[in-house]
Amino acid sequence: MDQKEKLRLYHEMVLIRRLEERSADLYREGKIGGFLHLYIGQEAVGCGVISARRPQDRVITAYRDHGIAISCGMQPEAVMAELLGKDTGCSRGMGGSMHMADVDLNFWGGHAIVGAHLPLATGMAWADKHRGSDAATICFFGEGATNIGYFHEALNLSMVWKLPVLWVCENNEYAMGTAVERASAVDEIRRKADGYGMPNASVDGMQILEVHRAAKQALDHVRKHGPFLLEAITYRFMGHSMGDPERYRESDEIRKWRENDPIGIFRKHLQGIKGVGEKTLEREETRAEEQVEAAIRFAEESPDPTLDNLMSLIYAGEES
Amino acid sequence: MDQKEKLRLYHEMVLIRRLEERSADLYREGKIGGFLHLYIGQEAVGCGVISARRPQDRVITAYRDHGIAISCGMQPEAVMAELLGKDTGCSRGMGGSMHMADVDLNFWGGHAIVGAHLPLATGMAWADKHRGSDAATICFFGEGATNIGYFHEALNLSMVWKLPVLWVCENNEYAMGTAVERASAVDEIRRKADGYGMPNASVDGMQILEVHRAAKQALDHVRKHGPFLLEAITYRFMGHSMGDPERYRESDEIRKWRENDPIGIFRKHLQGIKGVGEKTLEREETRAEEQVEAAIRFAEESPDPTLDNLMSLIYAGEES
Amino acid sequence: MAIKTMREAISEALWEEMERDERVVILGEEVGLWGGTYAVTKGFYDHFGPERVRDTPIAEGVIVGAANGAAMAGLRPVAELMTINFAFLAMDQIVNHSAKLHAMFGGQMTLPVVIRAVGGGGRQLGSTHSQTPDVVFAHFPGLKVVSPGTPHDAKGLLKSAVRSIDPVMFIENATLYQMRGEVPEDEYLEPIGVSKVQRAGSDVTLISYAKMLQISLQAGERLAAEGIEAEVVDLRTLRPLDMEPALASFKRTNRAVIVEEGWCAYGVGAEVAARLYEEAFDYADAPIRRVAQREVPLPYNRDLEQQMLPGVEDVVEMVREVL
Amino acid sequence: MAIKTMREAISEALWEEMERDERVVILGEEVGLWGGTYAVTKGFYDHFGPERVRDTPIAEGVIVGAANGAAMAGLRPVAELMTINFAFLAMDQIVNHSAKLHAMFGGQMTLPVVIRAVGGGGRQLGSTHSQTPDVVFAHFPGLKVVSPGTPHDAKGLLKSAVRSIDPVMFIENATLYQMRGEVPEDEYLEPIGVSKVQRAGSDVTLISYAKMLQISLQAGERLAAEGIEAEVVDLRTLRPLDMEPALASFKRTNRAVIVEEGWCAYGVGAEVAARLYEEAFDYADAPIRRVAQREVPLPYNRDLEQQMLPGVEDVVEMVREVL
Ligand SMILES: Cc1ncc(C[n+]2csc(CCOP(=O)(O)OP(=O)(O)O)c2C)c(N)n1
Ligand SMILES: Cc1ncc(C[n+]2csc(CCOP(=O)(O)OP(=O)(O)O)c2C)c(N)n1
Ligand SMILES: [Mg+2]
Ligand SMILES: [Mg+2]
Repeated sequence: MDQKEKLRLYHEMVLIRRLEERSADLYREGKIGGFLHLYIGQEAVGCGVISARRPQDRVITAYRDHGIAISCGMQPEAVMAELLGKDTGCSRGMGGSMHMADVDLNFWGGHAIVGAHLPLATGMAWADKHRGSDAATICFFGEGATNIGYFHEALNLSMVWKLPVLWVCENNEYAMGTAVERASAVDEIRRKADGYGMPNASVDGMQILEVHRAAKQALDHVRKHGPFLLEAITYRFMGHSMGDPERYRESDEIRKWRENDPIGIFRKHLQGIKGVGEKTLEREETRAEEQVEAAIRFAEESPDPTLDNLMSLIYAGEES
Repeated sequence: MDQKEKLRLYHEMVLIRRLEERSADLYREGKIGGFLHLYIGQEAVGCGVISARRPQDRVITAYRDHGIAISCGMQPEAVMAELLGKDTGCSRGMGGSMHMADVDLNFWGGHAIVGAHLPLATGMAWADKHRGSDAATICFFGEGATNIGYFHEALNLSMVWKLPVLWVCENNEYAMGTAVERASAVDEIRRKADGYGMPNASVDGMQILEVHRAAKQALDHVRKHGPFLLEAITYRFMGHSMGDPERYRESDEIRKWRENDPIGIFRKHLQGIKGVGEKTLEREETRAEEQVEAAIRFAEESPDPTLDNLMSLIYAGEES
Repeated sequence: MAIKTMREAISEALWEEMERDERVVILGEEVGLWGGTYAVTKGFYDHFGPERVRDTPIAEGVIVGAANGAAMAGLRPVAELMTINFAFLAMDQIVNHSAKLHAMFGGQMTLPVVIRAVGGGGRQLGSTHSQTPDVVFAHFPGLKVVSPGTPHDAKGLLKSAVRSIDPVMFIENATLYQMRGEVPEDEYLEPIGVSKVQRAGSDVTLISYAKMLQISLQAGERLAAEGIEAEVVDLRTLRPLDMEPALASFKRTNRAVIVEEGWCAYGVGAEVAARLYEEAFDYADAPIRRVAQREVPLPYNRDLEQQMLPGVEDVVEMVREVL
Repeated sequence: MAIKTMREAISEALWEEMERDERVVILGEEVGLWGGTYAVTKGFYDHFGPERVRDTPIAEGVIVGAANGAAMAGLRPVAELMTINFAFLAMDQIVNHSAKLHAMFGGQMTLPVVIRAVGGGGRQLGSTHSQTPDVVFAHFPGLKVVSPGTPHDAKGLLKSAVRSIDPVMFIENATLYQMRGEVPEDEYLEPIGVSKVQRAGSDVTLISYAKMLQISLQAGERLAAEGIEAEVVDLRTLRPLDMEPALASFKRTNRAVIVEEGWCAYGVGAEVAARLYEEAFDYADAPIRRVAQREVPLPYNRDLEQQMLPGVEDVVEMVREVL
C-alpha cells in the first residue's frame, strides 16, 4: 500500500473516531435518539477490509455501522444528519444510527435484527453471480451473531451455491454483556467455517495493514472459488450502546485493550515512515475534526422529513 | 447382546415393517388420511439406538415416527388407531401419522416442522440436567434437517450448556427429492459437529448391531460429558411420503440399497446363531403379522373422538 | 376462453413472467427437480434451467432472506414456501425485512419479491400443517397480501405480483389447485388492491376471498334456490384492502356476512366488519356476521376437522340469521 | 399499599414465583449477569444462581424452543425475548409449538411456559424495533396473550401466568416500566382472561389495554374537565378475550372508542368492535371508532414517530366524534 493510501486510511480512521466521539456528546444532549452503538476500537476492521474492495463489491453490516458507512465513502454530513433524524440524512431520517445505507456507494446498510442481514448478503451475492458480474459481497457481523440460525442457513447456502461472499466476523469478545465462550460452543469463531468446509482465516483486527492484506487475499479467493470466513479479533472500547452499565467486564481488561488502540498503532507505523512527519498526521487529525464540526452544523441546519415524505415511502409503486 | 434380546429386536423390526406395509394399503384405501411417511429401510436405526436406551431416557423424532413409536414400546393398536384418527389412538386422533407420542413411554413425539423438535430436545435435556437426573434425551432427525437454523441453535446451546443429548442424524441420502450434496455444504453430516467442537461418529445404519453398539458408546459419552452427534447412514426404500413420484433417483440405486435390507441382514445374522432356527424366525414373523391384523381390527372398531374431546384439549387448565 | 385449473393458471403466470423478464427467478424447496411439491413449477427446471429455478435446502429463513437480498440487487425472485405454516420460520424476513427495508432506508432499496405460500385446512395434516393465518401477514404495512379465489384472478394477480416493485405475499390454497375456471388466452393483468363482485345480488352481501369465495358462491346458489339473492364480493387483496365494492354492496343490501377460512378471533372478518360499520353505519339493518374456523388447533380426525372448518351450510345458516 | 413502578411489580412477581416454586427458571439474552436489558431481573442471577437464571446465546428459536421442551419435561420456564420484534424469529416455536402441542398430542403434554416480550414504539428505534404486534399472537388458539396496563395488574397477572399450565405470551411496554401505581403488600393473583373497568363513566366507553390504558385514562381526565365521563375498560388479556365488561359498559353508554398502540388494520380494535356489534347491535348510537397507529413502518425521526402513534389528543378527538 502506498503512502498516500495509508494517509487516506489514517484520516478515515480518525474521522470515524471523532465523528463517534461527538455523536456520544450529541446523544447525551438528547439530540440523537434511539440506540447508538459506537465502533470505537474496531475501526481497523472496517477500514482495513473496505480498503480492499473494488467499487462493484457490495458491503452490508449490522447496527454498529457509522464506521462502515464512512469507509464506503459516505460523507460525514449524511451520517450526522441521519443521526439527527433529518431529511438530508442518508436514510432521510427514517433509519437513524442503526440503519444507514447508501446504495449508490454499494453500502447496503446497517441492519439491527441480529444475523438477519446474512441471508440478505447471500441473496445479493446470488444476484451478482447469476448475472455473471464479478462483484463480491462483503458481510460484516459480530461474533454474537454466529449463534443464531441465520448464520448457519446463510453460510451453508453460500457454500452450496458457491456464492461470492466474504463473511467478516468482527469478534470483539462480547455480545452485549455475554463473553464469547458463554454463548458459543467454540470461541475461535473461524472454526465454525469447518462445519461448512469453508476456507477461513483469522487476523489481528487492531492492525489495519494486516486486516487489509488478509481481506485482499480473502477477496481473491471469494472471486475465484466462493465464500470465505475471515475472523478479525478486535474489541469495543465503549459499552455495547450508550448507557451500558458494563458490569460484565473489568476495567483492567478494557485498559489493556486500549493500549492496542488501532489508531495509535497505525499512527506509530506512519510515524516510522520517511516523509510522514508529525505535522502531516496532525493535519489529517485537524481536518477530520473540522469535517465533523461542519457535519454537525449541516445536520442541525437541515430540515426534518415531512409526513408526506414518510407516506410516500410505504410502498415503492405499482409497476416497474 | 444376548440371543433373547436379539430375537426381541428382530420381532420389533418385522413388526414395524409389516405395520407400515399394511398402513400403505390402508392409505390407498382412503382409511388413513393426511401425509404418511414410511420408515421402511431405516428400521435398524431406530431399533438399534432405542434398544440402547434406559427407560428414563427421552426419545423425540420427526414425522417419520411409526417405527420409533414401536421401539419405544407403543402397542401397534395405539399406532394403528392414531393412523385411523380414532379416540383410542396414542394422540386421541388429534395428531395422525406425523404426531405420535406416548409420554409415559418417554416418547415425546413425532414432530412435523422440520428441525423444530431439536430445540425441544435441548429443553428436555436441560430440564433433566437441571434436576440432577441422569436421563439422556435421544433426538432423531433427517440429514435434510441439518441445514435449518434450528439445528445450529440447538447443537450450539446443547454444547454450551453441556446437556445430555444424543443427536442422531438419520442420513437417508434425500430430503424429499433433494440429495444431500445439493443442499448441504458437507455431505458427511457428522462433519457439522466440528463447528461446535462436538464429538461425533458415523455408523452403518443398515446393521442393527453396529447401530446398537455405537449408540451405547455415544450414550455413555452423553451421560458423562454432554452432547454427541451420531450419523447413521441409511436409506428409505419407499418414496418420501405416499404419492411421491420419485423422479429424483434411479430405480437402480434403490435396488442396490434394497440388497442391504436391514431386516434381511439381521435375519442372516440370526440364522448363523446356533439355536435360532428358521422356525424361530418364522414364528416371530407370523406373530408380528398377527399383531398388525389385530391392531387394524382394534383401530377400525374404535370410536372417533368427539367434539367435546377436542374442545377440552385447547387449554390444559388454569392452575396446577 | 379456455377452462383451466388454478394450478395451471398459477403455473402459466410464472412461466409467462419468466419468459418476459429474465430477472425473474424462482427459489424454494423442491421447486426444481421435483417440479414443485404441488406441481406448480412442473417443467420449469428443464425449460429455464437450474440457475433460474433454484432448489434450496430446507431453510425458510434464508429462502426468503436470499430472495430479499436478490431483490435488493435487482433480481425479481419468486420464493416458494412449501406451505404457509412454514412462513413462521421466515417471519422475521417477511415482516421485518421484506415489509420494512424500503421505507426504513428512506426509499433507497426496493424489494420486488414475491413470496408464494400455500395454506388452508381440510387435508388431515394436523394442527401445525393446516393453518390459514393470512390475517397475520396482512397486519403489516409495507407488505402486499394477495389471495385469489379463481383461476382467472390467480393468473392475473400473480403476474401483477411479479411485476410489482413492492413485496407481495401471494397465498394459494392446496384444496383449490384442481378447481377449474375460465382463463383468457391473451395476456392480461389483474390489479393488486382491487376487490371484485363475483356474483350480483340484492338481498345480502357475502364478503370473502380465496377458497371461501367458492364456498360463498356455492352458498349463493343454494340461497338463490330459496329466492334469496346474495351478492358475493371477493376481496382478492387483504393489504391494501379495497373496501369499495363491499361498501357499495352493503349500502344496497344492508346486510352482510363475512366468510373466511382462518380463525374468527382477530381474523379478516373483524377488520372488514369494523370498516363496514365505520363507513356505512346507517345502512346496517342487522348485525354483520362472521363465518370462520372454530377456535381450535385443527385435529387430524377427518370428520372433526371438517366440522371445524366453515362450509356452505354455515354460510347459508348465517345468511338466514341476518335476513 | 405501596407505590411501585411497573418494573418493580414485574420483577417482584418473578422473584416471588421463583421463591415459591423451584421449577421456575428464567432464560433469555442478558437476563443473568447483565441483570436484564430493562433491569427486570436485576439481582436474580446473584440470588438464584446461574442455573435458574440462564443467559443464552442470541438465538430466539432455541430460547423459546428450549423453554417449550423444558416445560414439557416439567420445569416452569419463563423465557424473556429482549423485544417482541425478535419474537418473529421464534414465531414457529410460539405458534406452532407452544400453542399446539398440548392439543395435537391429545392432551399428553402440557406447556407451562411464559414468554415475556417487551413491545411498543416511541423510542426512535426504527421500524424493525418499534412494533406492537400483539394482535398477531392473539390470533392463535392454544396460546394465552396477556398485556397489563398497571403495576398492580402486571404483578398479579404475571404470577398467574407463571402458575398457568398453558403457554402464556406476556407482553410488556418499555415506556411503561417507570410508571408508578399501587401494589398490595400481600400476595395476590389476577386472573388471566378477565377484563376490568379501570375508570367508571357513563357517556362513552373507552376500550384499551397496556400503554393505551394509560393514554385512555389521561383522555378520561381531559374529557371529565369538559363534563364528559368516559368509562375505561382494560382488556388485560387478548386471548381468551373477555368481552363482558366492555359489553356491559357499551350497553350503558351506547358509544365506544377502542384505543390500541399497534396498527389499526387487522388490529385488536377490529375484533373488539366486531364483537360489540355482534352482541350489542341495538345499543350502538354511533359508529364505534378506533384509535391506533398509522399504517406505516415507524420512522426514526422523533416528531414524525410521535405523530404516527396514538396519543391523548387523538382519543379525545375521537370521543367527540362519537358523542
Ligand atoms: C434477533 C435479535 N436478538 C437480539 C437483539 C438485541 N441485540 C442487539 S445487538 C446484540 C448483541 C450482538 O452482539 P455481536 O453480534 O457480537 O455484535 P457487537 O454488538 O459485539 O458488535 C443483541 C443481543 C437483536 N437486535 N436482534
Ligand atoms: C420447516 C419445514 N420446511 C419444510 C417442510 C416440508 N418437508 C417435510 S419433510 C421434508 C424433508 C426432510 O428431509 P430429512 O430431514 O432428510 O428427513 P427424511 O424425510 O429424509 O426422513 C420437507 C422439506 C417441513 N415439514 N417443515
Ligand atoms: Mg460482539
Ligand atoms: Mg433424509
